[in-house]
Amino acid sequence: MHIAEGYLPVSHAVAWSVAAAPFVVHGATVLSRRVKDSPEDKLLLGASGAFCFVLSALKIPSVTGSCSHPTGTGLGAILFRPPAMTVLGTITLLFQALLLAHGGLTTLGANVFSMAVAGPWAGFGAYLLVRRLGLLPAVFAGAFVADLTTYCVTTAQLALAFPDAESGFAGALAKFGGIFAVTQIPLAISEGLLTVLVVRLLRTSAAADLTRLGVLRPDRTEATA
Amino acid sequence: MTPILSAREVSFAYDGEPPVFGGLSLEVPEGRTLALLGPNGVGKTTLLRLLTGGLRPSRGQVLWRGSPVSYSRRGLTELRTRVQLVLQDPDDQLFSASVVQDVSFGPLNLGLPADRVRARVAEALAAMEIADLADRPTHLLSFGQRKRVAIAGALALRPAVLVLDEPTAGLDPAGVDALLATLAALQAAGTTIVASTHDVDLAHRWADDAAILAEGHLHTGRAADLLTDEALLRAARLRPAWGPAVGRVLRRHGVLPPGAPDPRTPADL
Amino acid sequence: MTPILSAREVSFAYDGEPPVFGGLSLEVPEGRTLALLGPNGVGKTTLLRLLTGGLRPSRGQVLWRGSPVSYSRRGLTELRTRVQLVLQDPDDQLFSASVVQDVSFGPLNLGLPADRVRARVAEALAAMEIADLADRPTHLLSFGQRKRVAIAGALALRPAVLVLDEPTAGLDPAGVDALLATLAALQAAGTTIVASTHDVDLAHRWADDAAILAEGHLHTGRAADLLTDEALLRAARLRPAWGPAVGRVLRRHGVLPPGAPDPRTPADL
Amino acid sequence: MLAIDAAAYRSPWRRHHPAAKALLAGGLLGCALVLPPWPGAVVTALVALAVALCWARVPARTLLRAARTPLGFALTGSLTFLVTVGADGIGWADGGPRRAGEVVARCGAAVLCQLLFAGTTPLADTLPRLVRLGVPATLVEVAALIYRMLFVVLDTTRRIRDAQAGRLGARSLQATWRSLGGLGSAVFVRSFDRARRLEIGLAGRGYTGALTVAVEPIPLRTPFLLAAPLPAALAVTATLALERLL
Repeated sequence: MHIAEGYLPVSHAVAWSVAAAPFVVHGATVLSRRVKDSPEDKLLLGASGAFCFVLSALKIPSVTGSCSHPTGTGLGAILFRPPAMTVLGTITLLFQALLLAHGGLTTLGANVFSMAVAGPWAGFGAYLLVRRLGLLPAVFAGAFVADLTTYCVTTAQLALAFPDAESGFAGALAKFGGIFAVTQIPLAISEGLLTVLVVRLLRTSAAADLTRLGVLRPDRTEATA
Repeated sequence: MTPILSAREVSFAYDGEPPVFGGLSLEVPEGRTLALLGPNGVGKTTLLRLLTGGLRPSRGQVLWRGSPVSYSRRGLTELRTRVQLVLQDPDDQLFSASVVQDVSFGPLNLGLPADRVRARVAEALAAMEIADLADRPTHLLSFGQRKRVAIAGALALRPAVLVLDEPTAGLDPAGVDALLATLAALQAAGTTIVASTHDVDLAHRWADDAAILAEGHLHTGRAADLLTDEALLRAARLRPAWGPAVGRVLRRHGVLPPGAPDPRTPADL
Repeated sequence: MTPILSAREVSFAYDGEPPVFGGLSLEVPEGRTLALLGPNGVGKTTLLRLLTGGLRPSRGQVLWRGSPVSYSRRGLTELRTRVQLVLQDPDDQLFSASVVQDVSFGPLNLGLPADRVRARVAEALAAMEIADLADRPTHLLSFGQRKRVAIAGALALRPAVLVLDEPTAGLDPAGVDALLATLAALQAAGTTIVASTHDVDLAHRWADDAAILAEGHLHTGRAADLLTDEALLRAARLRPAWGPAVGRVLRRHGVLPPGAPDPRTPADL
Repeated sequence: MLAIDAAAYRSPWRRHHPAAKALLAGGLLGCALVLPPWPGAVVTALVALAVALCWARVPARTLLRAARTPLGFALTGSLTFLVTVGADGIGWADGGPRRAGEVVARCGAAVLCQLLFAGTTPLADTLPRLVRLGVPATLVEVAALIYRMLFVVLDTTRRIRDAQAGRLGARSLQATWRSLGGLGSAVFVRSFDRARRLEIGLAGRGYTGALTVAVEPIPLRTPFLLAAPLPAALAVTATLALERLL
């Protein structure tokens, strides 16, 4: 759910950019250090970013029968960790704004905050919490929570910008929440399912990569589970 | 006789681009092999995708045994159980972890019960002579093996027409020979085969019929006639085959008797 | 004369795998063209990567004008300004969306100043006859055009030896002809060229020298001799070329005089 | 493959400096955001549309198709302005339609300005220049690499999807899910494989960690630079004049 160019008032656009900036700077610092240590990681990051962009361009069937796009932030956070995902997500959002007109340049900060900061961190947290129960439940939790968090944060961003005339922020939250919930909650479930399917296959076809990324434990007992 | 598959005056343009071609007609006779030739970028792959229902012509029709193909979900399912396309790069067709899983993709989508899916997979692997690869992970196979698995994935739907885009690209001579032998066996078992290539020697060696796509026109005819037409081949930016050229010289000098066939490989000399 | 580039008894094994080959020796004479032939999977690409410093032999040596190559950072930089490898798939070498930016990568790594980088880029694009593509984005180029850009990226380092892995794979006959003409012009300008292929006809048409890699052995010699040795070709699972076979038949029947060269393409007949 | 991207490379404005185009489109974007929505946003939208279609010759079809998604979002989101939630339940909001109209107009105008820039300025020209604006080189290099690999991966994705459809991968809901799982994992594997092969390809060209490239100079042409603020000035003037009239 990308907030379109020009949809937010200028003050809100600026405020969300300021809020997102420290996370992006932190992510960029982490990445720069990693790339300095191992130059080949730069190429893997390029591939990861391209993968994230393409993932978010896939059409997935939603439980309601309509089609929509996954955010890809949950899987990205699980595979590449939230700081890296913040940077890759920011670049992806910039490209989506310029290549697809999904989201805008002045609303980039707001979209980065919901999709490249809040979503990945919440999703990764959920993933870590459930990890004890097994890889696939954790992957579902991570993708589901990341998608849902993104949706909740965007709703809050819109409600802050356009409070209800009578009931203010709370009323607006209910209105925006209601109108987008129709598509977003089924989508979060769909994204969770899709991510499980993808990781299940990756466990056999890319076990070495998953181990290197820290998703599978080195002993590989899970690779055959 | 009604051709098993045909295109009538088909045109196609990708979104926002100039048309790839306009008004091409092609007939694929049943039980034979047809080579589609042309230089790169002329629209061979686009034409194959139109014939197999992957793209819908902007004008004109694709026909199955004389009846226009329906682009409804049901119509496409019907077409795809009869006509299967094998892409040039096998990696574009292999997306499961193991060979068996991959080949079972089509039959599973048909909704067949597990035992019939298993039977179909075994049959397809046997036809491609790769039964021994069944349990191997796809990413550890050689290029030639992956190519065979990709074709097996198409055969598992038991198509009457198998359409292959540049089937010999990337194969070495021994790989090409082995694949042609397998395709010949499929044809002997009744499958109609269409393949694109820009290798006139290969087409001359293997195809019954030929279609040459050049500058937006499609020239069709028997391979023996079409592939010896040097002016046409030159116009299509293709290199004439050795076989007919050598045959002509040898006949001119009385080395070959007038009615003898052209050599197909250097080993025939 | 000392060969410009050579391998002496080189062996190589990828991490944790059985050796690809052991103890191969090859000499690349300066200013000539050498074709490296062999079936798929025999280690042609590995050998080319060894020759260009991309891999380090587990035993044996690679030599530049008779002196062993040093695998220090400096030694490798030196080797790479002299020997450049062009991979089969151009997408494995093109990392930038802009043609000019991509070609400038090599010269910039040499630490050249901006104006000399620009001159190198212009020179490389001109040599590949793609000056008109300078402004086009990589992703909107055809396969053949991307291939030329990848070669230009190597040429921008002004290598004395250009090594190409399957340079004609995926090109149509007109594309092959154009690329061979460009390579011939490079050779005329003094560049030594090494290319791998499994097309004996192509090698016969184009190479001065040949090396055939089969079953872990490397057979080297003049192309005219090696590529007419049918027993060797068969052992290497390669298909004999038409040219020598036709030449032999024609000479036997007195159509060609005894000393005349074999035809190289059907058009020569 | 991506219509806006392709249009940008074919644009007659390709040879103008990205900064000049950013000034032009950015000025208009400022008008869209800051001027009073009525008549400011409407005037800005008309000016941006006229500049895009008549001067920059962005294909109308590309422009309209690209604008559909953001406008769909704006319309859906603005439906909420029509109602109000109070203590006594849901009711029609006073001035709701006007507020919705204002936000949709502002958003529409802004989207057109964004498309004016995106449809005339290729990312390959923009990205390397971000370094001069203080964006760390590593970040710019990763972004440029993603931009290049994006098209390779998108192409792969399209072909895999077609291959799946050909084998009835979209025949039922179950088949669709099976296809998507396979597609997602195959795209991951292919992307990483591509990165490793690119590493081999670049090593031979001297890659040691930096993807430094020479950026072709694009001259800042004075006439265009002088003309760049004009559309925004026109939008401001016209808005002020209209406001006085209305």
